[in-house]
Amino acid sequence: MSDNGIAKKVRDTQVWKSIFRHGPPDNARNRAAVIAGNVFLHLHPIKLKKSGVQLGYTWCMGGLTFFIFLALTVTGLLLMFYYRPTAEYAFNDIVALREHVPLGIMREIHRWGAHAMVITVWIHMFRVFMTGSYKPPREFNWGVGVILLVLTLLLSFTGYLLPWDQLAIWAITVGSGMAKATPFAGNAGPGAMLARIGDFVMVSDKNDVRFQLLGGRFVGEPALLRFYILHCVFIPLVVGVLIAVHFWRVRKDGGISAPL
Amino acid sequence: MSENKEPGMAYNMPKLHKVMAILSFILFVTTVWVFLDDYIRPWKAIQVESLQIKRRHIEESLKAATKEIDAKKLAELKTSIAKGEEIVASRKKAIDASENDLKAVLTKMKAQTIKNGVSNGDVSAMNFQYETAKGHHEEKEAEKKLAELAKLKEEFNQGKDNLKAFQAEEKIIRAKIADLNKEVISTQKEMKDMTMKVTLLEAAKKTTDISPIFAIRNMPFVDYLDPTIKIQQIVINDVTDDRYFRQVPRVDRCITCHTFIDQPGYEKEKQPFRTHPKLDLMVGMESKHPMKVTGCTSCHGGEGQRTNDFVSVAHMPDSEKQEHEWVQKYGWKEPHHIPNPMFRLSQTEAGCVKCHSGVELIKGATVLNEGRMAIEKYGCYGCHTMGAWTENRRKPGPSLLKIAGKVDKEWFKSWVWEPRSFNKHSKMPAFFRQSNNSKPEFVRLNMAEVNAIAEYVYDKSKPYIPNEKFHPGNAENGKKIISQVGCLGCHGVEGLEEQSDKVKAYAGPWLTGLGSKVQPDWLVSWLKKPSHYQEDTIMPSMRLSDQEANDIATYLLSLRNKTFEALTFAKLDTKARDELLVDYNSAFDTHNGAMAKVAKMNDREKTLDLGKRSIGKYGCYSCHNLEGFDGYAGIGPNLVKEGSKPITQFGFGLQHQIPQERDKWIIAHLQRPSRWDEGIDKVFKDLNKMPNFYMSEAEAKKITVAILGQVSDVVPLSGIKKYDAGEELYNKGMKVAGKYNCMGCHQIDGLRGDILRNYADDINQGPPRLVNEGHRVQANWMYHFFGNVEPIRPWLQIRMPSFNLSLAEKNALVAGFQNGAHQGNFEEPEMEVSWAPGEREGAVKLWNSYNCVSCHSIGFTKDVAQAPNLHNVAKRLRPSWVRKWLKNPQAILPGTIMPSFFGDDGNVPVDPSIFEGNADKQIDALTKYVIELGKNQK
Amino acid sequence: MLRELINKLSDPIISFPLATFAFYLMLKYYKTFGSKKFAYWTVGLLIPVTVWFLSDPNFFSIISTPDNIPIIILLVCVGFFTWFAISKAAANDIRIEAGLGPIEATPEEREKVWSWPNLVYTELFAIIACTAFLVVWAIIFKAPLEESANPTWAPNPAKAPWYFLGLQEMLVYFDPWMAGVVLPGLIVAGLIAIPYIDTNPKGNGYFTFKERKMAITAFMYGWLVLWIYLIIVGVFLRGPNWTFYGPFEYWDFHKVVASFNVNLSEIIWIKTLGVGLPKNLVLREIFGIVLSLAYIIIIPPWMAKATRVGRDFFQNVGAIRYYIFMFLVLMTMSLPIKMILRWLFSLKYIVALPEWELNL
Amino acid sequence: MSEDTKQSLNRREFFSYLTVGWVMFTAAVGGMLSLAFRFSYPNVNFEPEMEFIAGGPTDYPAGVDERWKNSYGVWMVKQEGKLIALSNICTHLGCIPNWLPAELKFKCPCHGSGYYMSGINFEGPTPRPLERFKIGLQPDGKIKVDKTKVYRWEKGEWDNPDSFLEV
Repeated sequence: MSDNGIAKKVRDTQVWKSIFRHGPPDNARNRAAVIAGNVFLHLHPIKLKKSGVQLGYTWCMGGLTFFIFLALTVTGLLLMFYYRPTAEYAFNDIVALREHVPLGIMREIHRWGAHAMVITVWIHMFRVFMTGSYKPPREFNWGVGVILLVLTLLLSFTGYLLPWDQLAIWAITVGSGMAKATPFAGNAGPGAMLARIGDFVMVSDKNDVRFQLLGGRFVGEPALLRFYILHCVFIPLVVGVLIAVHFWRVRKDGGISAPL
Repeated sequence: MSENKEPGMAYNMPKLHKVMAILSFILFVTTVWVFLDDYIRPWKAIQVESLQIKRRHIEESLKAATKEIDAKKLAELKTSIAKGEEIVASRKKAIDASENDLKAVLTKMKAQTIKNGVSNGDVSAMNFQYETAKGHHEEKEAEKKLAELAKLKEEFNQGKDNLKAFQAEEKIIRAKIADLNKEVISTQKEMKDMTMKVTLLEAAKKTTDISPIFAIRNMPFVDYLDPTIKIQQIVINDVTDDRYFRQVPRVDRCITCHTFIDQPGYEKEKQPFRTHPKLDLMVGMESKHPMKVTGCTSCHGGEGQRTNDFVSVAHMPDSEKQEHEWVQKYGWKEPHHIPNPMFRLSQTEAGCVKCHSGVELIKGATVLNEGRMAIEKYGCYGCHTMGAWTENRRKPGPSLLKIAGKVDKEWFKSWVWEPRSFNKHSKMPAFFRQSNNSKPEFVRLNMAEVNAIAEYVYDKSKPYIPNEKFHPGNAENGKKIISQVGCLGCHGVEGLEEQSDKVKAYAGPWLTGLGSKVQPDWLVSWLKKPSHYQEDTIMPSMRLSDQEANDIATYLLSLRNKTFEALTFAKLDTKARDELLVDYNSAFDTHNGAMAKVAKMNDREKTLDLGKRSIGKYGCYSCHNLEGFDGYAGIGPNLVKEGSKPITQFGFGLQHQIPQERDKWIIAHLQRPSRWDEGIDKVFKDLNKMPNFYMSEAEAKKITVAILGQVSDVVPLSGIKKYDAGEELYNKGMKVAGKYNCMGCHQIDGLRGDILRNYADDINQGPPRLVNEGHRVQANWMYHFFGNVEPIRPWLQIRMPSFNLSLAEKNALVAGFQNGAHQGNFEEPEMEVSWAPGEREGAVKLWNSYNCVSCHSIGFTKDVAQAPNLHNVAKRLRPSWVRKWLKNPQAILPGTIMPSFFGDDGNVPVDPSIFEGNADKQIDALTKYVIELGKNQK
Repeated sequence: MLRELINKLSDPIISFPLATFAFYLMLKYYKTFGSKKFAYWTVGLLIPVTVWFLSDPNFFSIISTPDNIPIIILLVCVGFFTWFAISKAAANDIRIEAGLGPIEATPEEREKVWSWPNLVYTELFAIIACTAFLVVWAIIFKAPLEESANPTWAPNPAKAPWYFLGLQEMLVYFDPWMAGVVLPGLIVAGLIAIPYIDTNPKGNGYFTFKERKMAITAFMYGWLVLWIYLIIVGVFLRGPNWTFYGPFEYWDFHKVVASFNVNLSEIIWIKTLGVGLPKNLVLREIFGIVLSLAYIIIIPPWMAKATRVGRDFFQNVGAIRYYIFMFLVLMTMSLPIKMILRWLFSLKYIVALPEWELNL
Repeated sequence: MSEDTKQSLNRREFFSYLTVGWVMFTAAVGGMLSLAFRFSYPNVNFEPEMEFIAGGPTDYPAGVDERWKNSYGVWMVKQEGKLIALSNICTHLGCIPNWLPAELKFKCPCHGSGYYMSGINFEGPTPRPLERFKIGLQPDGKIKVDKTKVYRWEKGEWDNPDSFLEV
């Protein structure tokens, strides 16, 4: 970058200086400052091993997963303006999203992004395994990563119901039907038979884990609302917190993995 | 404090622990509190109490059931079981052998089932393969598959056959085992049947145990698993709540506390445990309004969703006593934030209206019906729009189109000024001399208005020349005729107060002071032919002879109101008239402009203009036919949704003694509408114009019920009472019957029959009650009868009048009656009579032995008839009705003088020698015989 | 004919052993597999084969369902990255065998570079590429939307989201409590447990196969064969009534496959012993119960004592790790075992206690 | 802090304050969390009713009774001293079969599956018998049919005492 002309004038304004406290990152000091002085960029170390920037080694799948998560958050937020999680409206709102809402591919980006995130997170795990990066000192972060992977699947799964079409309710019916079989806690699971005294049935379709998940005995309106809340608020919050932990631990455990 | 601290510490740890302990304690207590607060709900205590009540009831029936069991028999059975067991034990070897056989067969069956399952799968799969090959035209392949398939099928069929054989074998062995055990099995079954009721009751009693399991089930936190104490609710899809542009199905949780509302047997319990008092009509499973469909608030109103608070449900006390009680018990207060509180108990029938729209009288809703009759009496619907049931009605008041030919102008003015001064029973309400317009300056203006109205009305009145002349007759006789021919069905008459008060007729005016009111010639014309004066009148012709008409007129004209006659109405105050006109005109103009406009008119114009404006102001045209007011709407507010009108929209004025409640306002308003202006400084034109009907509190309350029912609740089509084509026709017919006040005399299917109250000593002297009339008479006959009334029961003094019915009205009435009795219009035309051998002789024998002609004497003897002419049966009655009538007349018309020849059940023949004493055959023969009579007559 | 052959071959009865065998070959000759030449040949072969596959209307209609696009992307990604990881591992292993150590450990690779712009910029590239990819994907393929939800009519087949189809496929062989709850739970628990079981210090931070043969074999078998393969079967090869359909087969609603499965207890008590089923439930299922318990309880100590692999491993990692690992492995292997039992003996349940909802 | 309170804070009491504090805290937080758990189970729900009262056992003559067919999708079949509640959904593709009293069978009009009065299939494409619902006698002597519990023949569930009513 040149040291004269408009660029320089802009850099010399008080506004610019109040935001960016360092000069252009063309020397060592400023390159450190741009990373360390930026709340978003300081997730990164100031310097890292060369292998850490090589796509051939990192595959960048973790980063992409995070990016797609952000993209899903943004598109999801926008979709929420048009979507009402009730039996009367859910389907119609989805139709609206595809038929007349501006930027009609918002839902497509959200849906394909969700699938893409599942894929990237799996491949991320595959890469981490293949480079043995779960080995000490990164055991804990691997565990966090596994939980994040599960949560990613749950995010996708809870979102699957929201279009409220045949695909949605039957996929969730099949998926949530498995919860019915949870040992001791599902009404069709082993041990559920034992939890009864006379006509006092302690594990039935009215009080088992599946009921708790769906808010009803089958996939109905309460399930739609619950999945909506889980999908839009509860799981993203948990994922957000765990992502922060995950990144923090990447830094604390010695940066992106490399041979010891 | 600081000396104990470690270096680097701001506090000492023991102190922090102490603070932690205290805060944790507070948090812990709070948590416990949350649990308790969440757990303790008033309805839970009620449900526990209801459990105890249920237990008490079960214990009672258990006691009764135990008593029913024959203890001796039971003991016998027990010993016979013991004996049977001995016998069975002696066959132990045989039984064991059979059981082994059974086991072997069952094993074989199971193995065969597996085999069959496999070959069934093979057959299906091969079948699919064959079909696919065939479908793809791979003929060779298909043939091969078909051959394989045939083989597999054969195998499969063989397997099935084997299984069937095993099954048959199993059946035989089982039968054998049962046979070997028969002594025990049959007795055991007998015993089980005997003790069944007790066993079930014991089980029921167990469900009311307050046991440890009960406690665990309903414990805090655990009570999500399978609680027995829980909120019960009904979702009513047929009635909705309005939730901001959305209609949401209503949810009623009333049954959470009213636990036995749908269960008979708890009628004597205290509330909320009492059974619904009309289980056969409401709430009951078999009733027309089952609980699960209709719910509670659909009829009763109130906030069905609430459960935690007696008050928030919007229970409404029915009396001050109850209110006082509730205030003490529940801290009851007026539910201000609830748009539609419950109807008070005595107003519950208001709840019928929203679903049963369109019909005037709803069977079973007594108070509501009386309220609606009162509305009809006072003609509220003239000024107010009141919903479907009042649509397309005639105007409640008499036509004024030819008024000049009936009464004179002076009488008219005094009448309008104060109707009650002439007739204390007047239905015409008082517009003037009310508490809000009695100030001298208002009286002056009012009088000008009345003068102007009279001028206008008489100006527009068409000439009328009576078509009869009055000849003075016998007043006493006239009075007698009035009391006998049926005038009292519609009119109250002075001098006949006792009878009139019983009937409480309201269709026509109370007849008093006619001598001071009408011209004698007019009266006679009117009596002889009412439609001559007013074409569309509902007043019928009684087919009076000249003498009768004159006698009646003489009596009526003898009734005079001297004080009223003496009244003279003040001359038109032109200044007041001009003031009013200026006032009217200044609405769109400056005062001076208005003055100038008025000044331009001549005197006559001014008077007529004010007359017209005043008629428009007071809405006279709403009740009376008047020229110049076509297309004018009623002046009163629309009452279609009055029952949902927010309480804030009711102006209570300064009437602080009236509770701020919808029904209280309406009751007060109906009794003295002018009260809201009292104590308030209002200008003349803004005064409340609702006139005073001087109605009693009882009437006001009934009307209030009818009005409260008109709510804004949206009832989806599925919830509205639907009428099939027949019921629609019946309703239409009844509307015509209502218009002509048929029920002033006739009781139709149990409704009204007002005049019958005068015939309490002998109901058979009154107008005939019409029960399933459409079944009784033939349609053709009925139609003919309406046009040409002929006396059927000549011994009766009361007469069926000749109504001025239009063709459409006649048809509607006939169709209505027919359909009300579920009869097709032209069903059962006159029957061809064909006799079986010897049947006619039997009929004649019966005819003679019952001596029918002793009452049905017309055409047979010269005796005075006490029963209708039997020669008319063929053209008048339906044979099927005649049979029903003969079988049991009391079932149709209780109290009829027609004897029940065939016993109370219609099965006991008097003469067992005829037709082997078969009552039905006898009835049939008699019916044929009377029909034949009519045929021979022709 | 060829199509029919492929249809037949893709039946899990055949394709599962084939997949396992291919997996074995891939790791056995991983250096060949990881070579560029192999990759070029494979791609060169796959392109015409794919085109030929796509020319079939039945195959095309399944493949082109919008919701199946992610699975194709997944397959491409998994194929590529598997090869890529193995080729990297192979390259490193050659270096290690030569005593050079992995590429990632060379000094030039360990050199520290500035995050700005090296890392930040590459990240931006990835983001831009990903965004463009997503948007294009979104423009070309509409997100699926079927008829409005109708609780009274279930589509046939009713499938879970594709990433759970492995589990749904397991339902064919296991009851829901195993396939839907126990096994997924064990997958998650097992994944978390990996770092604590795998005490091999080698292979930390670089691609290698030679140094971590057992870990990679176990993981990749689970990942590729027991997860991805099952998803493929679940998505592409399961039609109405969860019946198997070959890739070129029309999803005929009425297809029936001969299948009648029998419980172990029935096989033994009725078919073999020829007596009826005992009334006592435990007695009835005693063979299955004993077998299952033996599988879990006896095999691990026996392996530790009697086999060399077991003994070595036991000594390397200690008792707790050994038993946990063996438990996980046995549970993993229960799926192929159950599959094979089903195909060979039409075995439905080893332990059939529907009375207690406890079927194995 | 006053002198005597300070003295009372000896080591023993310090421990008890610590223990009491944290035990209470744990209990309170546990309680709150359990309330949050309880919160996920509604006290009422708006699902369609799956149970109905089907009158008394004597209301049904031997044979097939269709009174609940349209409202609840259930046939009441009384045969050989047993009363059962049979689902009216064809197990083939979910059509609704007809009861043919003359031929004593249920016949599905869609694809011709046929079932005996007991619900066992004997013809047509259907793979398995009709399903039965739970049926039981209430204390008041009325029959209660519970459609949430299904009994399938091929699972051997028709021997379950809840799947029929002895009459």
